[in-house]
Amino acid sequence: MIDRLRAPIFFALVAGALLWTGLNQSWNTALVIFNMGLISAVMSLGVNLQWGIAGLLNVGIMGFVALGGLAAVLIAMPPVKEAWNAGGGAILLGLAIGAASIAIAATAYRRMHKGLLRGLALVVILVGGFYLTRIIATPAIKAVEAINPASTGYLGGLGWPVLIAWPVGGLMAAGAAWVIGKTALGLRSDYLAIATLGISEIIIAVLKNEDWLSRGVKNVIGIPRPLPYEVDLQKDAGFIEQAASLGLDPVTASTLYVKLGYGILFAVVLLILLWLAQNALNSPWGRMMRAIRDNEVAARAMGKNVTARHLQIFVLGSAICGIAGAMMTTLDAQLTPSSYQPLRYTFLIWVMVIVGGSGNNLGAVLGGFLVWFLWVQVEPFGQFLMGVITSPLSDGSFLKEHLQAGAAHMRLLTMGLFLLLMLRFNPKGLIPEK
Amino acid sequence: MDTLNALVAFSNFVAIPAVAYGSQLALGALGVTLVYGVLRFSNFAHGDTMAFGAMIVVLLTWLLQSWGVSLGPLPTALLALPVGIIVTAGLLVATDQLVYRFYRKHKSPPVIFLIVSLGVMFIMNGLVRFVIGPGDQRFFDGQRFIVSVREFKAMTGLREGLAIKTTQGLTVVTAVIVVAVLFWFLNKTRTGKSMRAYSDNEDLALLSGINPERVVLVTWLIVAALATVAGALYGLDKSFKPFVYFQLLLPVFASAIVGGLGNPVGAIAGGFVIAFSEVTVTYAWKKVLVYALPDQWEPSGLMQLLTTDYKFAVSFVILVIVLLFRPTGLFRGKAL
Amino acid sequence: MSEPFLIGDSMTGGYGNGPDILHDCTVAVEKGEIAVIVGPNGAGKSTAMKAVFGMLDVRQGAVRLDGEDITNLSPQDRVLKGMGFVPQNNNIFTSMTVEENLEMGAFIRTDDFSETMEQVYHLFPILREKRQQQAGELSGGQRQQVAVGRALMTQPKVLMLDEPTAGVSPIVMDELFDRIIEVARTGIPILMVEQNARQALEIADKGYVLVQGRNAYTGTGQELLADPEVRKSFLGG
Amino acid sequence: MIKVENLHKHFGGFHAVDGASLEIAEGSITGLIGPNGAGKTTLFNVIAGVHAPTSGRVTLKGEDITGLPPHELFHKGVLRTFQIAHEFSSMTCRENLMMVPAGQSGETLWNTWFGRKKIAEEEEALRAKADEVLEFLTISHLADHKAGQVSGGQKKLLELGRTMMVDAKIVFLDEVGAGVNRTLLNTIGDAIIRLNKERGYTFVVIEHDMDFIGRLCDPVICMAEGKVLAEGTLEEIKANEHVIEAYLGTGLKNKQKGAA
Amino acid sequence: GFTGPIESTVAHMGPAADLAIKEVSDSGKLLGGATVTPVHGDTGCIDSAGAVAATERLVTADGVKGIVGGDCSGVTGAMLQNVARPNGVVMISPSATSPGLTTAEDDGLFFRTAPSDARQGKIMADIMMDQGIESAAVTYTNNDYGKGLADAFQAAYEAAGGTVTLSAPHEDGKADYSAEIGALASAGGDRLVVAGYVDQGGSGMVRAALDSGAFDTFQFVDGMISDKLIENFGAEIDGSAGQHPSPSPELAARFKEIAGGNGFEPTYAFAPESYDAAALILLAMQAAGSSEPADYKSKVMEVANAPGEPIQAGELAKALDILAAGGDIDYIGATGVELVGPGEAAGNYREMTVEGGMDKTVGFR
Ligand SMILES: Nc1ncnc2c1ncn2[C@@H]1O[C@H](COP(=O)(O)OP(=O)(O)OP(=O)(O)O)[C@@H](O)[C@H]1O
Ligand SMILES: Nc1ncnc2c1ncn2[C@@H]1O[C@H](COP(=O)(O)OP(=O)(O)OP(=O)(O)O)[C@@H](O)[C@H]1O
Ligand SMILES: [Mg+2]
Ligand SMILES: [Mg+2]
Repeated sequence: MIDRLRAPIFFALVAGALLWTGLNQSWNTALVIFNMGLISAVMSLGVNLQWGIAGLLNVGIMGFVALGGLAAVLIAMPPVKEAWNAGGGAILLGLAIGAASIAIAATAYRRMHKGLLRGLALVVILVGGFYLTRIIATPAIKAVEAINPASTGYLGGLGWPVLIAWPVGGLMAAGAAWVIGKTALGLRSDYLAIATLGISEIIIAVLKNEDWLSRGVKNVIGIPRPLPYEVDLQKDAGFIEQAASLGLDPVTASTLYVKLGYGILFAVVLLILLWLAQNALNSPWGRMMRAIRDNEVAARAMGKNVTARHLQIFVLGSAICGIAGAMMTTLDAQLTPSSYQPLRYTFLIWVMVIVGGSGNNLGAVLGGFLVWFLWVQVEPFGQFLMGVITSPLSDGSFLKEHLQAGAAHMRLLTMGLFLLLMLRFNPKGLIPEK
Repeated sequence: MDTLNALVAFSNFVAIPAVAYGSQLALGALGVTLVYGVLRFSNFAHGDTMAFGAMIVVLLTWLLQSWGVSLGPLPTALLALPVGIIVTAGLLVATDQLVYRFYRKHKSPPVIFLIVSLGVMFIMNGLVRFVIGPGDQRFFDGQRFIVSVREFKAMTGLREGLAIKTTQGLTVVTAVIVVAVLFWFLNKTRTGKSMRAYSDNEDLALLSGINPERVVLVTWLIVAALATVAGALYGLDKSFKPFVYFQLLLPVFASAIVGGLGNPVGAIAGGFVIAFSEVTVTYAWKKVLVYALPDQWEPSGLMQLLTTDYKFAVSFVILVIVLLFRPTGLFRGKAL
Repeated sequence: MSEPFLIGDSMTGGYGNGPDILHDCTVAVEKGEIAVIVGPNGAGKSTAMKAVFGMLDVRQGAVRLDGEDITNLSPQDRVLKGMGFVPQNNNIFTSMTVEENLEMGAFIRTDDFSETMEQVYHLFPILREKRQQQAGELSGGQRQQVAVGRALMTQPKVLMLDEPTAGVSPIVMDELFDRIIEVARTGIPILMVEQNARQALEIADKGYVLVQGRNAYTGTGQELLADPEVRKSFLGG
Repeated sequence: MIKVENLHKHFGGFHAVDGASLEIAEGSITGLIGPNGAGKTTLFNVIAGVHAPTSGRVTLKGEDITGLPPHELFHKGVLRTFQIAHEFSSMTCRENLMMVPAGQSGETLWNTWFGRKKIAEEEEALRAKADEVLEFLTISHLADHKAGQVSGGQKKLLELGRTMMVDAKIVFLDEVGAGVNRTLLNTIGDAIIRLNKERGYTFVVIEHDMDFIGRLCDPVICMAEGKVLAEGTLEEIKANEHVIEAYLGTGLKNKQKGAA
Repeated sequence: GFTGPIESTVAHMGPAADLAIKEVSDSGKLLGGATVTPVHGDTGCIDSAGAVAATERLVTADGVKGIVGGDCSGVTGAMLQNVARPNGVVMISPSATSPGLTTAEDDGLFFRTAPSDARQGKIMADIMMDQGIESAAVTYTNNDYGKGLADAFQAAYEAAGGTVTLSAPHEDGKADYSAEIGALASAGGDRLVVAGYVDQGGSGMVRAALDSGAFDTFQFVDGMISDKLIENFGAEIDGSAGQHPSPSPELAARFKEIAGGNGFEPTYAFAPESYDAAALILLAMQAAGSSEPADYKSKVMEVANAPGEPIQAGELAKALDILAAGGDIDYIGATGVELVGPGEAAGNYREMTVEGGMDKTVGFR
């Protein structure tokens, strides 16, 4: 009985927390948290699919999220014509050669017999391909990066509407996941974890260092939006009128309008994904996946193609993370590779899944909202807590100053405390698997 | 002569730093591996445990230095180590009692432990910054070099110099000793065996009269010692800065895993594999080749296989390749 | 009648917060005797053993060893009191060698146990051959032998075995029963669960038939073997 | 039906299966006995694709199936049970059975979204079938219990139950009897005979209970040290000196412990 | 940015800004006695989403009228586009120096008291050429700051005839820099240009270079120059040089004086800039006679630049008086603020060298 009520109660709680934020802080804040909460929920849905349902320990979420972000740049930014002229073709050719050499190596690996010859052939093909790629692409890359480096210096994107980047982000993440899955899915638990963690670091390294692709650490800013700009709204007479009729000043109205717009877009994506995930989970497919998670050996013996299923779910879960990544970059309107940190984009998502209840889609979604809410709100809370602790101390005392200087670090501490308390009283998550 | 110069350049920029860094990683990896081996979870709080232990050592060293105590050529911090270990052990045991014990009782699966350790990490992280602040702290004293570049050049008359730092020497020696002792302890002593038994099958260990709480306690004590030693040595060699210890976690885990989780010898091997792969693949071989090759072959470019941008990528690629051919690491680790 | 050496007296209990599995169930064994528990699958035999060993909550009733109430002792304290137990599943340390498994059996002993180990090797010669092999790599029957060997290493005052002969070959089974008789003769009481019920009851001084967590029949081994009802329902005709 | 030719399986330097050759006739119930560690389970594992053989060949009706992965063998009708029960511990007993049949339309993601009606129908049928099997194994009351929380013997029953969910051609049973109540074992024996007679399943049975072997199996193969030691009817085997020495023994020395 | 990679620098920036605010508040002269309360938000330096959420909270919940921040260029861009512009709030960043921000669309809301890195690159190249150093290796912290600076330097240096043997990034806060040093040493060069942070990888790189004998002298950028650098290396880096935005020793000394004892290190990079950023916001408010960003944003440039009465750090009360009386001021502040182009500091640079383990001023550019 209580168990049935858990989900509604907790979701009501989160809604309440957002309402509280809206009333006490501001609706804009509440909406910002809500929007990132939606994105977080999508990510944790993807991770839950992989871990909660298939038992795959993917600690490379960050990489897939970043790929989604890259998709937003590649789709939505306007192309940089001079850069294309300077070396776009050569770069693509170089990449194609690189890809081809890997493909050839893979076929050689399969066709040739085990032995020294094969090893040698592989090395020759791969190293040769690598150098050929470099020879062709390096000058082109230099040329591209030299074009107005402070504001472009990259190839730019396709200039399409950014919404297209969402599915494309999913596809790119899926593609990467497919390659990774093909090679690394044979690994067990923690070993797979560190492999994925490493691969995600590699993806970030590429984003940071390949300036021609997405400006590297110089960031791409001003990615076009799917929604109107606040400043434009504020100039739109019709909008101002409508806002006034609601009793809002144009600034508040425009900011709320845009955030609400994002919220609706994200919510639609989340609901669709949730519907798909729920149906999949509560079906023979979900049963098969749980069987595989419980006991791979037996599942194999019962005719289930464990390898293929693992690959399938790894690709799907990663694709969802990619979609979320594209959504996030759309919301931020910029891609900042150095902001991708495992703590934030991998471990925090894991915390969401586990706190919410792994194996349960609703739990994952709840965890996404709740943990994100805490992550944002914990900071003022930490300062508040510090204030309380130091209030009995006399002003200007060394201890007080020291403690207050440390208040900023209370965020992590408080977050840790919340996490531990939450897990202490709900070791299986807030909405556990049935 | 030129070959010698090549060799020295190679040692100075590749071999020595890699060995020292490898030992540093190995010391960290030992702690991770031990927790994994006995308590069966990936302890993400280990980096911050190292930071905590090192912090205590730093504070004590300052105290000692203010008293004018010194160890001659060796860093004073070595004197502070034992106390640092004790305080860290206290912290870990308290954490265990307050946090982990509950999940052990409930027989929670390893990921729950992992996530819990993340929570612990957050808290320790805050704690350390809170006490000592986020900045750089220096506490090294004593003689900086065993051999310095200038001395070496003067001594040998070579064009290339060679430096070995005291801390590098200390780290390598400590790592080797610690591994040997740990290996002996786990495989030959009664307590060590009981720890392995506990990690293998908790219920059955209980039925054999092994006191699980004692095993856990001993494990944390050793982990405290390892973390403090590793943290302090690392801090001596570079400098103490809380955030770096968190960053260290990644290569440390990579080392533990390449070597095979749960296996102390693997931790050492893994540390070296990671360190060497990082340094060698991104090294610009020009300097060495200039000496080693006849003049007419002198390389025009830098002879760098990959730019250092991809340093981490390299170590992870190596890691993935190792795992593909030996799925549980070089030294056959555990898989949960 | 004096109190038996080890008795689980009118135990009622179950796993965690789950329903009761045992209902007022009594099992006991005297010094030097062999007591055998038989019954259909899921009757609660293993549960009863675990209850006696303190591995689950006994909600009503008591467990007494040599007259002393040990109901509230932890399993580990019971080991110290001289109880040895071979569970039905997960009964070896898979990542340790055979020899280390045996050493762990002798963990609480402070005297020299090499002689006992010699005896175990004598009993199960295959283990001597495989002493340096990881126990997890052994065949099913070999594992079972390691498990029993481990318990024997404790030199317990009372030995509890949950299906020690499951999966062992006839020749080893005979050896094992022989050895069990020998051990019992030295005065150590043995409480065991068996599905090879016929052979087991033949050597049993006392037999318990459990059905759905309750004592259904109790008697000497021979009595139970002779009881047509018992034969038909549990011994396969 | 299955032909094993000069099969070797080495673990490091240890020869677990060391040149075994045998043939399983279609429609037979073949018993496989042998001392602990003889290599019986390893042989099963090699045939079932869990281990790759070091050398040798396995054929199914003339088709080479050496080294095929387990799930492909399953689709060819080769099933096996595990000596140490491999249940799906967090799923209910019924689900443990329902997951078995291959080709369920609900196992394709597309159908779980857009073919829900068909799935519902199939599930209905599967459920009925699973309940029937549970009934047969006398564990209907456990249908909704988590498989991880049933007794040791019950897990073994589930193992067997899974093979009854599909139309298999050949079933390898690894000690289904160990830990199973003898009366129930007899019923299981009856079921095996019935499946064999009525549905034409071929069985290979590893078992240490000679009564059970005797009631079911003809022929019986005895393995020792990775090789086939003897082959024939149980009577012949029982009379074989080597088999007695290595495997059967001569019975209890201290038949009655009352002697003390 | 109280947590994350540059957290130790930021620890001195927040209090510096607070100091200016306190000074103004205490004077009781702002807009006829208004008090100003600082509210802090953590951008995390690298977590755009987190920074946006925090800023959003500051602006919409706490109702701040102006923002001193953000710290790192990446998040600053995000804050500007997602919060400041939509809400029309003025942002003055004391430390975001990325050249990219120069051209960012800002509706006249964004200013910085730190100069763009493009300028520093040029100056650094000049300094080195003047010293006759014609080949150098560069290592930069791998973010928009380091990369931008390294690129700017390389372009200027090569244009002036210098050679960059290798320009290699280093990641901040990593465990080991042997690989980077190995590569740089092999590439060679007369000097190693360190475009990083002193309490980050920058020091790590210098340490590793010294220890292995790869380089003896260095050229430091603003992120590297502080007392900490001297404290860390002292005489070991004798002969090294550097430059950082700084008005004149008098101003610096003055700021040190008024800032002492306020719980931060006034010489830390960007601490004076933070002070100035906060002061500028408040003075602009005073000048506009309104705390509404829409009203005072246009005044920022006015109060910052000539003509008018020069105002130094610590003289905020005086400035408020003048403004209240309708007068004009030229805010000099702690760093000699002079805003150019779309509102960024023009940048006066101090050229320094290390001699006998001491920081020695060579001149100003
Ligand atoms: N993974 C492994 N590594 C090393 N040795 C192994 C491994 N698996 C099995 N063995 C060895 O192979 C031999 C045969 O084992 P197998 O399990 O096939 O025996 P079995 O005939 O099934 O015995 P039982 O009747 O006891 O089940 C045993 O001696 C065992 O120790
Ligand atoms: N860990 C557990 N948690 C909850 N219930 C359990 C657990 N283990 C067993 N049970 C339940 O307790 C009942 C008795 O199980 P038990 O293992 O005692 O049977 P058993 O008599 O030993 O049977 P077998 O001969 O098959 O081993 C079973 O119905 C089972 O469902
Ligand atoms: Mg049982
Ligand atoms: Mg077997």
